[in-house]
Amino acid sequence: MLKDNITKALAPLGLEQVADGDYAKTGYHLEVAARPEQMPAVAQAMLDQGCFLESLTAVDLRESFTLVYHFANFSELCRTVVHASLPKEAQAPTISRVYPAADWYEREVYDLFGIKFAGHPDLKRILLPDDADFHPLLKDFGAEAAND
Amino acid sequence: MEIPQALSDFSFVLVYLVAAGLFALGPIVLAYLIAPRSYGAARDAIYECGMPVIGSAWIQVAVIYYLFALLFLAFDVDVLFLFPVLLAYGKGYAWLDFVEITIFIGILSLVLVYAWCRGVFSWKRKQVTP
Amino acid sequence: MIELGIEEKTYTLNLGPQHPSTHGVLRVLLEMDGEYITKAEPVIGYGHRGHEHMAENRNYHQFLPNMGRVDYLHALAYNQGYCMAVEKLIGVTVPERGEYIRVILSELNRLTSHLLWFGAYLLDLGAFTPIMYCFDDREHILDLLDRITGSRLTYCFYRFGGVPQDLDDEFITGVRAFIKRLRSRWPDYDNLVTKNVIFINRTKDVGVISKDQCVKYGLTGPTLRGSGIPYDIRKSEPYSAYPAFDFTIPIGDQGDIFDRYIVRLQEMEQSLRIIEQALDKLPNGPIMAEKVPKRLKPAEGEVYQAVETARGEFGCYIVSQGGIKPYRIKLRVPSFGNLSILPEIAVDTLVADLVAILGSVDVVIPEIDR
Amino acid sequence: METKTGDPLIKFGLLEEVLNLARANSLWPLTFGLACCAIEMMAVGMARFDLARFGAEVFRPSPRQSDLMIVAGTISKKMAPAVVRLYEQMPAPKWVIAMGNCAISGGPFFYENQYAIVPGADLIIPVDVYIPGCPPRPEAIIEAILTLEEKITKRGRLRKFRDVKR
Repeated sequence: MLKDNITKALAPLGLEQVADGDYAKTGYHLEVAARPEQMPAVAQAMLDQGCFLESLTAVDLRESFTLVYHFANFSELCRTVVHASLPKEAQAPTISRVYPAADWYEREVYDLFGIKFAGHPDLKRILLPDDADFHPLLKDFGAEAAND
Repeated sequence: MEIPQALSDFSFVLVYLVAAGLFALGPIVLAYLIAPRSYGAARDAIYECGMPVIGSAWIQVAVIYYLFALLFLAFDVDVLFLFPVLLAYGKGYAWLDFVEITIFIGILSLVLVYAWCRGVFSWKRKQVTP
Repeated sequence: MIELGIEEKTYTLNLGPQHPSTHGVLRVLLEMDGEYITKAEPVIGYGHRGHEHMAENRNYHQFLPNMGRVDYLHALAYNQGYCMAVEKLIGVTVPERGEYIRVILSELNRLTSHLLWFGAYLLDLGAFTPIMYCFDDREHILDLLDRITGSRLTYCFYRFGGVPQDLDDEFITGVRAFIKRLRSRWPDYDNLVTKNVIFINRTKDVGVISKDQCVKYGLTGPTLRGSGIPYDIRKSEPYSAYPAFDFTIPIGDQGDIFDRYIVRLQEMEQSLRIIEQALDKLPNGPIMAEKVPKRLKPAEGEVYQAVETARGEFGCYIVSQGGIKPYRIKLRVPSFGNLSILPEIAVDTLVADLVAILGSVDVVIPEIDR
Repeated sequence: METKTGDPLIKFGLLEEVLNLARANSLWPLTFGLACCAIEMMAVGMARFDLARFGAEVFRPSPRQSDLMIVAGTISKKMAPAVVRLYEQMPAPKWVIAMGNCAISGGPFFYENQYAIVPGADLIIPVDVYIPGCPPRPEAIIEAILTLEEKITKRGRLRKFRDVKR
């Protein structure tokens, strides 16, 4: 089963948590928590298992970011999500060496959140005009109407 | 002063030239007079999909495009020779003229055949790397 | 003074935002040596409207119309993906008839998307007649969908918990008549295009995508299936009422433009089969779940729901922190990944082939730029 | 937004009227689809709604050969300079139809701290006819072309249809 192979492949990396996901509620088969520095290794392990990078995004939790990586597989249904929490001013290592698809995803995360990716071949804005000086998806960008 | 016969034929050529000149310049002048003006910073800039042009087009390009120009030139001159044939065609035996014309064009199209065999027209495409 | 003998010989051209072959406002910055492309860099963002920023200060109901405007060619699949993601969050199950109606309407919408791609793509290759054929068929579907959903393009029809309006008999007979009519048109499409020698020469062995490139670039949809990987969310991660129907996943073998074209044509036939079976087995019963709270306040947590759209896998990733507004919504759109492979396969091709490759990847620009 | 076309050197009343009649009945739109409205603009050019009946079915890709710009979709801030440039590169006489809510006022994408779009085409180029709708139906686009013709020729072509007593 692909899920067991992935857990076996991720075991030696010493990740914080590799747990089974509740597919019915969240759509994940495997939930992994890791540190951003381990991401290239995790990406390489996933690529060896034949998984592809479904999406890469970030969530601004006001005091820190969470980088969210989704991996899925063409042949067998197993969606792995990797959460990597990142302090506000820190840089995350790029995984575009392993997955060229990440090149654009990381540029988009930099464009919308301002998170810099160390080692990225050409980190510049992808969606906003080049002379834009703000990052729109940060929580303190627009006066988010807080009247819940 | 009576115009000698030989020269009067040239008067037709003169009329023809003037008419061609008018026919060509007429719309330009007319448009300049009756068309409304359009102002704008980028009006005279080169149109390239709405973006300012990057670099210039005056660069060295592969020689193969020069060959295409030569091939066009060969056939352009070829058509030039067909004009006089137009007047003299079909006076005598039509078949004789037809054969002569096909020989004439056949020889000139050998340029094309030669270029084709030498592969001027085959655009090499990216090799399929499975 | 024109400097002769300039050192760099590449010519930079903007296949810019306003160009008939970019299907919208995509700009491809081309560096060319004569007719051959040495570097192609897509510049996107000209259609960026900030859907994800809007999602953060709208409650769940207010974000529904946005879903019809991300990928307006297959809007109902985006409605379905978003609604199913929120239903997972709040734990609501859609009754069976509601699921069947959703599948029928989504498949009809997939047909309109593929038909439009067929016409626009051949218009890029210079054929003017096919677009007339397929828009004629497309108008038939739009009339049918217009009867039920009320709009022609940017649908906002699905609700959390089901479908607000039921199908009536006139719609069902209309769909059956349409299926018969479209099936009689396949020979026209084949004779007009598939057997056309110019089309074959322009698409055979051009823009080949290999299998490991697909994995590296995360391609999904017909662009992926053209390279021979049968990954279709309706089959590999069955959702809604799709397990109840039997249909096949057409795949190509070489991964060139012609295979992607054939895959999309056969997919249209499979969609017809699905609609037919869904109409035959349409159960009666409620179309809307009973207790769907008016003001949604889902519990904390996150959900990722993948749905198969005409261009590939749309993933709706919602992070909720208990408020009535989603904390973060990420829309994983297929064309973003599908387009990111362009720089790699466009090198050393002719400009005319790049236009053919761009058309075969079937991108919708406001979906890429979100 | 001041219009950017000046008067011609020679202006006869009758001549202008004849020219306007000719211009109105052969508007060449620029293929300028920005977003969802582009699909409805294509649909109006096709066989069923058939813009050709009103002489406007020749969609020219280059602004140099077109005299009508249909802004069909959302103008993002990154796209705005290109829109202005295309408008300026069109030869006079030229007209602009703002199609869809996004081109009129930003439509569904305009709210208080919007950062990405220009709320309305008339902020950057002079607009002649507005078509509300999201997207407007093809019939609305045909009515816009007829309204524009009325504006150009100052004759009631459309009014005949409107005042018919049903």
